[in-house]
Amino acid sequence: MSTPPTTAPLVESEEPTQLQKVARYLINHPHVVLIGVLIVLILVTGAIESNYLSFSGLRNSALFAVPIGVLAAGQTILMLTGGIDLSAAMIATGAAYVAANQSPKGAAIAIVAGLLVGIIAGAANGIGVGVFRVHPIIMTLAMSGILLGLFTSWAQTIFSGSTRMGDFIRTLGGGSIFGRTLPWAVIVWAFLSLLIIYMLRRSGFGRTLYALGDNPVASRLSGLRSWRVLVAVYTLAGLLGAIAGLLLGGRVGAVDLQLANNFLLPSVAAAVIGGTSIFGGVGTYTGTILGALILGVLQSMLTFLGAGQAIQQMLYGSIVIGLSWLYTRIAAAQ
Amino acid sequence: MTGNQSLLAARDVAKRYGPVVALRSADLTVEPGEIHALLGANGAGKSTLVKILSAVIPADAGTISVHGRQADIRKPGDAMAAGIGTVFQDPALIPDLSLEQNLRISELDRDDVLPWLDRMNLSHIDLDLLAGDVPLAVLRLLDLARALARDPQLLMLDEITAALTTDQADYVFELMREWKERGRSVLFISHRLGEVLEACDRATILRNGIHVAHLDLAGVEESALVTAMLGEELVEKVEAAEEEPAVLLDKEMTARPVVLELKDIRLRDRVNGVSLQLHQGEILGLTALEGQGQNELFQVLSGDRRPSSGELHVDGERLSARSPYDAISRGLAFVPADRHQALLPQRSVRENLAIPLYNRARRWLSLVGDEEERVEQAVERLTIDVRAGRQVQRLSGGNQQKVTIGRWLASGFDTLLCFDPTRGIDIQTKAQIYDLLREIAGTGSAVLLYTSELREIPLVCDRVLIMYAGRIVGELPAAAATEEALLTAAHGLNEEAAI
Amino acid sequence: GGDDDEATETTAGATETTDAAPADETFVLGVSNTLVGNAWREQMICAIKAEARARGNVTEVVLQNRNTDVAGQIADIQTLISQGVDAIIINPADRSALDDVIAEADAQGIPVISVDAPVTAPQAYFVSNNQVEYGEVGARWLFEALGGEGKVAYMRGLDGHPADTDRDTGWDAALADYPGIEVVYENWTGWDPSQGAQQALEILTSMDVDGIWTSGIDYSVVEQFEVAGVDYVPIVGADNNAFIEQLMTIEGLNGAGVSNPPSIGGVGAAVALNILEGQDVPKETLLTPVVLDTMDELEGVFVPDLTAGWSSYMVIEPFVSYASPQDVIDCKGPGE
Amino acid sequence: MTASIQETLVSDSQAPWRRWARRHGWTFGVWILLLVLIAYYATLIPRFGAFQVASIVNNGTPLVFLAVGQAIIVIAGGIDLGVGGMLVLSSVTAARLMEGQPLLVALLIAVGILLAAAAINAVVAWIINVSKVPDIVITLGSLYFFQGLALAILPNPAGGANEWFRWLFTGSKTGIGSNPWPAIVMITITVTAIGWWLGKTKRGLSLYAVGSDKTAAYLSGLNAARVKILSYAIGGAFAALAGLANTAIAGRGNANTVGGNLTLNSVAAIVLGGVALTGGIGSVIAVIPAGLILFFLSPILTAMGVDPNSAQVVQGVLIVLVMAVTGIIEWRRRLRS
Ligand SMILES: Nc1ncnc2c1ncn2[C@@H]1O[C@H](COP(=O)(O)OP(=O)(O)OP(=O)(O)O)[C@@H](O)[C@H]1O
Ligand SMILES: Nc1ncnc2c1ncn2[C@@H]1O[C@H](COP(=O)(O)OP(=O)(O)OP(=O)(O)O)[C@@H](O)[C@H]1O
Ligand SMILES: [Mg+2]
Ligand SMILES: [Mg+2]
Repeated sequence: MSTPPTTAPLVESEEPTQLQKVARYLINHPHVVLIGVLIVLILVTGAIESNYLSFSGLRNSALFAVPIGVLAAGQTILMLTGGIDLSAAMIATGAAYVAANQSPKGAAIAIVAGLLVGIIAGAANGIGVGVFRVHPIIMTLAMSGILLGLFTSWAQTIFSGSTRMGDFIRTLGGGSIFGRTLPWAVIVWAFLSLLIIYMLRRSGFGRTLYALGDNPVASRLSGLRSWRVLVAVYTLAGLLGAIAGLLLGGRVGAVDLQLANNFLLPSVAAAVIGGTSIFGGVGTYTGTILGALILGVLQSMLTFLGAGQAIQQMLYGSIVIGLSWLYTRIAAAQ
Repeated sequence: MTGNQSLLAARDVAKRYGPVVALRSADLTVEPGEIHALLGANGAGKSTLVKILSAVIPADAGTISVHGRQADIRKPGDAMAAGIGTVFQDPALIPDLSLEQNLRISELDRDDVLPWLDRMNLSHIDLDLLAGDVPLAVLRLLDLARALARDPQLLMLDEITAALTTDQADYVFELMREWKERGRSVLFISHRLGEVLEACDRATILRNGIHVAHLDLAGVEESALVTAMLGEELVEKVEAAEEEPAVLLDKEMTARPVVLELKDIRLRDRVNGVSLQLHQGEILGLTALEGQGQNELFQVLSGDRRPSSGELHVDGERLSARSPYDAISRGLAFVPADRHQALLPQRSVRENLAIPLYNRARRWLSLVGDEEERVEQAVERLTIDVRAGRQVQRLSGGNQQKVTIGRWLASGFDTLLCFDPTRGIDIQTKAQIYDLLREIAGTGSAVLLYTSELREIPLVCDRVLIMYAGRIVGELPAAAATEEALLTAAHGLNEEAAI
Repeated sequence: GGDDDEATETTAGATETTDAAPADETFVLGVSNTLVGNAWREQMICAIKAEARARGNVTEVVLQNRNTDVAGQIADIQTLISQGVDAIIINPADRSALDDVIAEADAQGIPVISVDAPVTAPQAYFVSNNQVEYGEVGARWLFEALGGEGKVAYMRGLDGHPADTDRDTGWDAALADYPGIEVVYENWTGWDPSQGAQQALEILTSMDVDGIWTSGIDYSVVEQFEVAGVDYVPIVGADNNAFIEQLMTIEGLNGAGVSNPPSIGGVGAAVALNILEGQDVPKETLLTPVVLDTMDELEGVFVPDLTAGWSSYMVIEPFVSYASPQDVIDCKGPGE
Repeated sequence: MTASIQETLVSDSQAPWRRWARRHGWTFGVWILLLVLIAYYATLIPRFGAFQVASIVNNGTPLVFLAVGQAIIVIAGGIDLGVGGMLVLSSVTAARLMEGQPLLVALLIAVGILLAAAAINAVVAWIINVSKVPDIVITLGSLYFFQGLALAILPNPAGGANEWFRWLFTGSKTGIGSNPWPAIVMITITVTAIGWWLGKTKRGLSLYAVGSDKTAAYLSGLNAARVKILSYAIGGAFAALAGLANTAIAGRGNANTVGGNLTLNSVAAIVLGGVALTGGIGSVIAVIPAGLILFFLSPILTAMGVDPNSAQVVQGVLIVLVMAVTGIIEWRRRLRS
């Protein structure tokens, strides 16, 4: 039978008004709304500190967004599978610490060593979650503690010595090309973003991530072996965490074991502001990027406000709630 | 009939979900002391209407009056208060609570329901069991008992029999009749027209969210109902699908190579030594009463669970699957009855159909080149309505069911294991699925089809096995598979039929 | 080196030694610290271990070291009491909340030495760098460097932390004497290098400042001049090794490190053991911070190949009995 | 048909001990584990007496209350990252208001704080309901917000607490001593009361119902939104109770407590206590020992001479191991059914 079943629902179609058209457009393109929010925040910040509305001002916000955005990339792909990584910040710190410590041996070794930290810790998370079925929150929470313990003792033993970042990584994290216009860190981030967006949209692995998060039972019955997917994705997230750590450490110039502490919750926030469901199955990295940029601008704004931590935190909290609310409103309207 | 003395009168009820019109303008009138059928194809709007009447979802328009008085029903509580008791299409018991606790949250206790459970031969059920551990059929009956305990004026049953076996269904009909005798009313929804004609007095028929007929069922033919439900033009198609059951002769069939063989499969106390042979191009039926181990048997076949003992051979080679993947990679494709076990509700039809393609890591780096074609072919072959296809959860149950099968058409298989694929599916979709199965068998693949709807067996199968208490107790050629024969065997009565 | 001597005078005449305690007596030291992974605190602990090891009469150093709050520290100190230590060295998470538990320890004959920040408990001994002075001398150096004129950024520590409050007192005292100085930016870094770096980058790109005072978040701030691509302005930091290195090596960077040595922990351990050995020890031992800005001062303290956040300045004479920075760096307690 | 039902009955009732083990085994096990650990600890340290017991129980109290609050919310299908912030908020508020007040006033203040906390968290739940934003996100926001608010209320560590109020939580007017009983009584009364309410009353069960299956709960006439608000209100009150305990111990308020860590501890504690993060399953009674164990691990490890860094590692590994075991058991069980 080629004719569609007559029991299919009848879809009404009356001429929508101009306003409705706009509304419908926004509803179908929630990212446009996020961009709007971003612009508003930039203008508000500009109102607080006029100099901010300059290339270098915006450039800073972009720089701040980089570590958040890269960490949040890890959170995004994990959330798609219904997971989360509470050890991301500690992984970033550890990676940066090792890289800095190994810098005297040359950039290549430093970077490899740093990334290895992420890969190993991530894989361990993946095995815990995928093979031994430990709840992601617990697994990564424990991992965070384990890493802190290991690195504090290693800091006095195998990794004792200077933790100044090598020049190469410092250029990567804080340097720019074209006469201080385009930061390397932003270039790296852009490159990673393309990879991740491709992975989620156009790769089989991306498909398995969404599937696993949306319905694990169905995925299993379709032949997915969840543990493979999970080990892979947590390892990848660990790697991204490490990269974020290197970029951040590169910009800060020297590393201590608190380097990325304050980036954990923002990395989660960036993903959720960007519309990734913490329950898995739905989300895009494009949204997360916007989320990260928004938080980057927010960071600048809070700095200029010179407000004490009290105001900062309350504002931060309100923004997280407000934006995620706005976003789900839109998603619901779809 | 004027609304005033009717028990329930719904007028011009409308409901839309975004672009989808679930109910356009439905009227429904239920008189005191009648059993009223609400009929319609999948997506006609039956469940929606029921949900509106029991205030689970708000209507966009329309009036509802009970005993002629305009009823203001906002939340499920109000409906109960107004004397409307409902058994919904999906069970409403909390899996993690014991049955007793489940009763308590609906402000009932065991004494309220025990008499009714007794009537359904469930009096000895242990109310301390977790609802999650109780078979679906029993849950449906508990739902019914819970509704009855409230002694409602109007009892609404949405596809309650879909999950029940024939004899369980009989308890339900008995209770419906008693309800009627007590001058109360029942609203009965089912896709099994046979039982509808048997049990109901009058019927309201919905098509695309509009009531197309109110009829008195006395002396009405099934065909008349079908025509009313589907509209003229569809009916021929359906009949075309149902004529000449393609039964092949046993000898011819057994001559063919065996593609799937079970040797004395056992699983704890549920499956007690099942052996069978499935031949190339054969559609082997399997039927049984509720809970005779068929679920567990299919879990084993699909690689979801490992048997405690026994061997499984695919194309003559031993298969001991550690996960469904192993079974799939040997060509066994499993279609579960429960869509929630098969679908990715928030993902697109395309992703749902293509997902098995990516269960190998070497396909992870990109998308398989011909994904698009594979998907389109599957959609074509099953005429899946993909208009709400951005999220499968927006598809109709029937269309969702098609997706669960189409997945394997898109990714390829040798042997199809279908578990009750037509549960709660309208007659036209069923016919389509029968067609498909035959077609598949025609191309040399084999099909193992478990079904609880005995009428299906002569229509689709070449051979049928009957399972009882974890064993195969009978085998019949499809031609001989009359409902009576099957039922007696299914009750484990005529051992002589066994071989 | 010679710098150390002038670097450290103590208020109250420190050490009259009277060898009362029997020489062969041995002790167990307890340590309670509530911030893990922080370089300053780690070095403090290492200094405690080094001193305990150097003194030879300590059998074990029991550490309670985890990220926690005041209530947690109260619990940790009780744990140390339960585990029968002879003296307890704490870095207090609160000025007065520990008074009762300290009293309890004292009642059980266990002396408590509060390192780095004061506690109000009368029984406690107090060993610290003078934080008010720290704030003041650094501020004065900066204002002088600017010739008493100009816009400065005031990058504070952790909002509400006692040391931050003390330093602010010192800062205000200095500021009062320089009417020409305008504070164009004041905010807290939470003593978090990456936080400090971000604020610095904003300040350097969007505001014009003539000088920066940082509450110990220094090297990451210096780093941002490079990132922002602006000229260096005078900057005050602490004695973090990375910062000292920057001051020594970076062309055109004018700055000063104000000493705030975590090795104060070693002094704390020394005081604890002096008490246990029956010496007569002053209740309060305050180190006056020194300003390190001349090249030979810097070279005098700089330790090549040291963790960035660690203070260069480790051997605090005359208090500690370990001889070289390496003892602290090794971070080995007795029997490790 | 009858046959199959008979089977379901028989197959399960054959082993009632098994059902008992499945439902209460975990609770039982965690209590045993706690006792074993305490006994072991006693052998490790020079003296083990009232002082040691008191120091474990009293100082463990805040985490226990916090975890119980978290458990209630998780059982009802939510998760509240904000509890840590709520603890800090109520703690500093109490310290600020109670300073120099007589017991009666202090108690009134305490009650006021509990009610306020319940109300505030109810608002959080309301936001979750109307915004349809996942709990974890909204409460991430409330965590930040509460911490900021706490800092605003008490910028510098300050405040105080009535000494008899401190006695209520610590058995001593100075916050430390050798009297564990008040804390024990307080925990026993509050937690068993809430436990009874959860397991026996219709309202209480409705938390399990909604946490277990929202639609089914709705179809059985429960109002999921209201249940969520209820659970958050109670959970918030317990978080505030933890805050009060905190103030009683410290005798002072300090807003620089990191609420995030406390929250994460509370989550670890409930998981150790056998509460399923997916909702609908778990008992608050098991959360008491779980909280104490979590608090108690680091003293044990130091007493064993493990250095704190390694102790942190060991602690993490232990939690993972416990979860791995249960994770696999649970997964097996799901495969069975
Ligand atoms: N959430 C939704 N959003 C948009 N459209 C929907 C949604 N749910 C269902 N539909 C539309 O309604 C049609 C029928 O869906 P429905 O759930 O009614 O199936 P059904 O009537 O129960 O049929 P079946 O008996 O097969 O389950 C689908 O074709 C789909 O397009
Ligand atoms: N939650 C929903 N969102 C959007 N559309 C829906 C939703 N539920 C039902 N629909 C649509 O409303 C129409 C009527 O659905 P309904 O479930 O009432 O059909 P039905 O007659 O009960 O079918 P069935 O016989 O399969 O139960 C269908 O087109 C369906 O797709
Ligand atoms: Mg329906
Ligand atoms: Mg349906």
